[in-house]
Parts: sequence; C-alpha cells; structure tokens
Amino acid sequence: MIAHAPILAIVVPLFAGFLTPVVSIVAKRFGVERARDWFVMGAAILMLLIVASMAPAVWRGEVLVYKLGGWSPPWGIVLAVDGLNLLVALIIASVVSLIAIYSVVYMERDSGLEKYYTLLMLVTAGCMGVTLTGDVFNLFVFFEIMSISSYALVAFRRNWDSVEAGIKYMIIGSLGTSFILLSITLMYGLVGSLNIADLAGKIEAIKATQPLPMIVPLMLTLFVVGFGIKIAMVPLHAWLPDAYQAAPSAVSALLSGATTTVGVYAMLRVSYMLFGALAIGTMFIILGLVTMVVGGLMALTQRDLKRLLAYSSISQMGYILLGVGFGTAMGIQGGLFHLLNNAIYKVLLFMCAGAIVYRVGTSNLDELGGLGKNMPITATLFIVGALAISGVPPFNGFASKWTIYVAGMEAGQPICTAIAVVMSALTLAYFLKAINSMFLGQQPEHLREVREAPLPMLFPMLVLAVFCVVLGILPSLGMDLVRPAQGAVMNQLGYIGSVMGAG
Amino acid sequence: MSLNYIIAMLLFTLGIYCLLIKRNIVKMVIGLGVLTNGLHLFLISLGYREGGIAPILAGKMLENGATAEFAAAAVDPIPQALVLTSIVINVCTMALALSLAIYIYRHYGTLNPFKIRRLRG
Amino acid sequence: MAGMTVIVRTIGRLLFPFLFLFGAYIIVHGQLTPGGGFQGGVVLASAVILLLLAYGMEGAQAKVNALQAELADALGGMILVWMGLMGIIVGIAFFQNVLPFGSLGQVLSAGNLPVFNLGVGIKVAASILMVFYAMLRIQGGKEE
Amino acid sequence: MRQAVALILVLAVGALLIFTVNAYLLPFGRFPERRIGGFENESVGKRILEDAPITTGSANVVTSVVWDYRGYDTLGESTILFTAVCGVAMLFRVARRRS
Repeated sequence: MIAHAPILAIVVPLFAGFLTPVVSIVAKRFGVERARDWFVMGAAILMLLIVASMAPAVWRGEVLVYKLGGWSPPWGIVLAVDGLNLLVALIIASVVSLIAIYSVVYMERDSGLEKYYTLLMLVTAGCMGVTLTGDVFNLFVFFEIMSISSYALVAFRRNWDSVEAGIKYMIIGSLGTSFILLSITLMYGLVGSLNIADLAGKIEAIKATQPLPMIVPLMLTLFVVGFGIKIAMVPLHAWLPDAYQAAPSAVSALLSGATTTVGVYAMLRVSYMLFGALAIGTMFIILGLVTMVVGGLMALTQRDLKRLLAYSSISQMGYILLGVGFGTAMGIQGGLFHLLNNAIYKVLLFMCAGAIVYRVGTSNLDELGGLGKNMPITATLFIVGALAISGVPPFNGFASKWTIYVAGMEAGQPICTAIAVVMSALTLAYFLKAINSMFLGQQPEHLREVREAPLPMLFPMLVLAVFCVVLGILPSLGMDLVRPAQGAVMNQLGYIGSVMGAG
Repeated sequence: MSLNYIIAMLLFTLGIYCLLIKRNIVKMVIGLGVLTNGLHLFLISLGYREGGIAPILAGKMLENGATAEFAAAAVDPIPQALVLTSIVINVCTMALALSLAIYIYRHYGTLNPFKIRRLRG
Repeated sequence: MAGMTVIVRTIGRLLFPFLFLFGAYIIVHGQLTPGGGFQGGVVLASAVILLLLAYGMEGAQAKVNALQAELADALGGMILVWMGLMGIIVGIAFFQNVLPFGSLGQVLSAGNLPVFNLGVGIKVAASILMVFYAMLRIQGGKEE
Repeated sequence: MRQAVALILVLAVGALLIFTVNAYLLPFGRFPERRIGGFENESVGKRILEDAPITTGSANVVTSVVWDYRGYDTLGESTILFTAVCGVAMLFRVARRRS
C-alpha cells in the first residue's frame, strides 16, 4: 500500500467527502448522529498517517512519483512528492485532524452539519490534491475544489456578514483562478505540455533565448496574482479580513492553516520550479515587505478579535514571502519554518477566538474584558500563541523570525531586516492590546457566568500550544523538518530528472 | 495577428472590465462568465489546425484503420478536454455565486456591492 | 411553482421520453461521437427540468424526487470512485484501464470509458436537478 | 473617474495580452507548430492523437483524454460539481435549530 500512498492521501478525504452525506443519513436513522463526526475525524487521522508513511522515503531524498492510469510523465498526470510537498501535506493533514476534533463541540449548535463536514473533507481533498500533484492543470482543478468549498464554508452561517464575505471572496477568488487558468493556457500554447517537470525543462530552454520572450514574465505575473489572491498579498487582500471575521472560527482556522499554506506552496512550486532564474527574489521581497507593513498597521486599529487575527495573518504572510525572497538556503529555510510555525500558532489563536465566541457569543474587543478569571486555560493558550506570533523567545515564532533576520543580514538586506524587527514589535503591541482588553481589566456584568471552554475544544489547542513551545525550545527539530523542503525548493534539476526519469 | 486570439483576449478583458465597473452582483457574475468563455475560446483556438477534422476516428478512417492519417489531420484533443473540465468548473462557480446573490438580496434588499458593507475597518 | 398552460404541458409530456432517450444516447455513445457523460447528463436533467417548468414542482418530483436525486448523485460518485479504485485493486495504478478494449468503434469498447461516462452521466443529471430543487425551495423569498 | 481608470487599466492589460499571444504562441491554425523553442514533436497533443485509438481503444480521442490520459482531472471536475451542489444545498438548507 505504501506505493499507493500519494494517491491514497488525496483519495481518502475525497471519498470521505462523498460518503459523509450517506453516513450522516444512516447515523441519523440509527440515532447516533455523532457517528458522522467520528467518521470525519477518523478519515482525517487516517490521511495524516498515510502522509506520514511517505516521510521516511522522502527524507532520504527520493522523489515519489505516482503515475495515474499508468501513463508516463508528459502524457498523463503524475503525482510527485518531494520534501516541499511532504512538509505542506503534513501541515494540512495535522491542521485538518485538529480542526475535525475541534469542530465536534464548536459547531454543535449549527444546523446543516453534514454539509459542513462534507465541505470540510472536500477542502482537505483540494488542498491535498494541489499539494501532491505534479501536473499544472490538475493543480488548477484541485485549487478550484479547494476554493469553491472554502467559499461555501465562509458563508456557512448564512447571516448578513457571512453572505457578504462569501460573495466578496468568491468574486475576487474566481478572478484569481481565471488568471491561473490563463497562465496555464499560455504555457500550453507555448510548449505544448502540462507536466510541471516537463514544463520546467522546456521553459528553461526558452528562457535561454535572447532577448527574454515577454511571455515568460507575463505568465509568472499571472501566477503570482492568482496565488497571491489566495494568500492575501497586500494589494489583493481585501477579501481576507471579511472572510475570516464572518466565517465560523473553525473555518477561519482552516483557511489560515491550510488554504493559505497551500497558496504559498503553489506559489513557491510554480515560481521557483518554472521561473527560477528570473528576478523573483526581489519581487517577493518587495511584496513581502508591503504585505507585512500594511497588514501590521491595519491590525493595530481593529476592534474585533477575529479581524485583528486576520490582519496579523496577512502580516505573517509577509514574513514568509520575505524569507523565501532572499533566495539563500537560510532564507528559504526560515521562510518555510515560518510557514510551519504560522500554521501552528495561527490555528491556535483562531481556536482560542472560537472558544471565546462559543462561550461569550461575540468577538468584539470592546464588549469583552476580565475573562482571565473565567477562562484561565484559554487565556494561557492565547497568550502562548500571541507571544509565539510576536516572536518572543522561547516560542517557535522567535526561532523562525530569527532565522529570517539572520538570512536577511547575510543576504545584504539590513533594511528589510530592520523593518521586519520593527513589525515584530508592532505585532507584540497589538496582541498585548488584545490580551489586555479580553482577559484583563474591568469585567462587564453579563460576563460573570462565563465558564471555561469544553475539553474537546481545549485538547487541540493544547496540542498546538505544546508544539509552539517545543519548536521554540528545540528549534533544530523544526529545522530538521524543514531542511528537506528547502533542499527540494532549490533542487530544480533533481526534480525534473526524477519525474521525467520515472517514465 | 489572428482574429481568434484577438477576440478571445478581448472577451477576457471585457470580463475584467465588467468585474471592475458593474454595480450589480449578477452582472459581475455575468462578467465572470464572459471572462471564462474568452479563455475557453482561446484554449480551443490553440489546438486548431487549418482544415483539421474533429479528433474522432470515424467513417472511412475507422474502417481502414488509418490512424496515422487521422493523426496528421485532426486538431489537438487536449485543449478540448481541458475546456470540458473548465466549463463544468465555471458552471459550478456560477451556481454557487448566484445562490449567494439570492441570499444577499434576501438580507440586504439590494445587489449593489457598494451598498453591502457591514464589514469594514 | 405552479406550472404552465396546456400547450406547454402537452409538449413537455410528449418531449420528455425523447429528451431522455437522447440523453441516454449521448452518454452511451460517449467514446464514439462528440459528447459523453457530462453533456448527456445535462440533457437528462433538462428533460426533468422541462417537466418541472410545465407541471410545477409536483410534476417533476413525481418523476425524480429530491431524495432520489441525492442518492443518484452518490451512486454516480461511487461508480467513478470504484472504477478508479479497481486499478489499485487489480494492482496497477489508480484510474488504470481494467476492462478489455473490445473492437474500435463499437458501443461496448474502450475498456473503462463507457462505465465512467455512465457514472458521470447519472451524477451530472442528479447534481443539476438538485441545484434546481434547492433553488426552487426558497422561491418567492420564503422558505418552504 | 473610476470608470476611466478601469478602462485604461483594462485596455493596457488587453493590449499586452493580445500582443504577447500573437507574438509568441503558435500561429492560429498550425497546431503542432511552436514558435519558439522547437518543441514541435514533443507536443503532448500530437503524440496522444497518434497513440490514443490504439492504447485506449476509444474512437473519440477527446473522450480518451478526458477519461483515460487525464481521467484524474475529470474525477476532480465531478468533485467540483459535487462541491457546488453541496454548497448550494448548504445555503438553501431548512434551518432546524436544536433545542
């Protein structure tokens, strides 16, 4: 079965998605509605195990190539798993498993839960498909699965805010995916192939012609705009705060932990693999700085917890782009490590916000206060997450941000490093403000009776907080996780060779 | 310069223009449709060859087993397959977008995206 | 939905079997002629939607009700999934052809392809019907 | 004002696209040809046209691409259909709040 692991990692959530409506009908008939939740949870954990089973081979430096339908690389679709894919797949599978556990209690007051779980599994299948595929059109198809199900999930509660956020996200997101499709079309017209490795080799040859054909930077721009919408790079970020604020917190956590990670992955894979030698580093540095600064400044003025987290999410994307943009081994390593850490503490923070919304019913900072006494565990976990995201030692955010700073100094970009340090301090400032107005200070009368969040919600939060601390104390552990991915980003020829050689 | 490419790209940009300028969500969704259809037209045009036949083995060629002759005459099948996929994706996006538009109208009583602004800051 | 005049109703009733047959033809001849599962499925769905327009919700639900559509959707999905998995079970690769090819140009040829077309035809017809039913449920701004 | 800016932006994008497409992609109606790089004989579509009737047994090459060479894409496509149906059904669900 190990040989089929790449396809099974996609097929398990996909089939779980197809089966969830059937399972919930059957479960309802037998009066055990919870069976549906257990089924989804089981599928997510099974997926995590399958992804983990690929790890030893990939960390040895192999590229796992799976030929769908038995067609050799350029003719059919292949799945190709190298270090980068594996890291992202691990992040997604873990995040989804934790969110499946968290949703059991958090979502129990909503109607239409079988649809929620179906869409959750389909988002997962889409993320996995984008992550593991080695074919650029297939990447687009699964990107659409991921996008369409996340549009639906954002609008899940159907109230005023969420339909507004849903339609905004949908229109902006669809524009982005059509840019991606246009770029894929141009590639097909240019070289007549759709396989990423094959395209990489051929575009490399085209780039060698003098002068550089204008179509190559055009395709790159279209890809960056398309994926940039998904990761909310700054001029394209308008949808994100609305979507994160209006969606249920579990969905906000999913979007910040899984879909943005996939967006970064797709951007890295496409830009470094297909357009490696162009000046993409400088472009990423500039975009990263702008994203970081604008996201941070906007977060300062927010009065809603989830909106604040959304803007800080934008700001963290800037760090990742900055680290990756330095282009050195250390910079890419720092950027990918930050990608991992961002998924961990961002999901943690959104889960804490969800716990507060679950108990109090609002995420407006003006209406909260003095909750530290009532919800001590949630408060502690939120503070852990907030310190981690602000880059305070000994938490994981510090380790990755430090790597990015060092990489920046080594790459001869002290100004970028200085801006990043300042923005990190700013992050601490607005998180302190949020902590102050939520957990400290005057407690309004109506919050006296608030109780601690239930255990099934606390458990995934605890797991994530433990990761925050462990990766902060032992940063080398995280570095070991990330190093194969960094090797994969920089090893274009190896990837082409392994995939094309598999035929 | 070929007319097919130009018109396809014009449709694409017309769709973008529609998305930027229209003040009605349904019209924006129509713009999205125009944009995608431009792309489909472009994709199909990429695989065309002068005087080509549809990539379906039929009639005399099928009886004679003339696959080599067929391969030299038929148009590219891959863009057609991609367009089939893309059309379905487009239909799905539209179905969901129009459903959301129905909900928007029920809540807000308007389809003007500039009036639908509860979330801000 | 109330339904329409007697002219529309009569023509709808007369056309329904032909549309259904045409849809089935497109699906079954997917590997021989232009068309296939998606296109045929849409034609099948349009046959039922014609009834829906002519006779209203009840007329269409008498042929295919919402639960049947949901089950057909699941059935179509399962056919695709199982044909895909057959490749793994037989021991080659996901989506690999496992059935014999037959002779080129016959209705029963091309291995897995007719089965896939059949599955996706059922699935598309059911899905499009479900979208229509779901949207009609809140017709007039009021939930049923 | 907004209209003018949008119009100029769109015209610029359109002109860029039309120029690039005509300058670098294959000339219309010359399918296996490629303008730069000389990948004419490596075009995937060309090879599939030659092989498909034999390797998949289907007379309709588009169907054999849709369901065999790129069958996995089509599985994704039907998943999208399922997703959209699920999303629409989710939006129009009858709310039955638990007490």
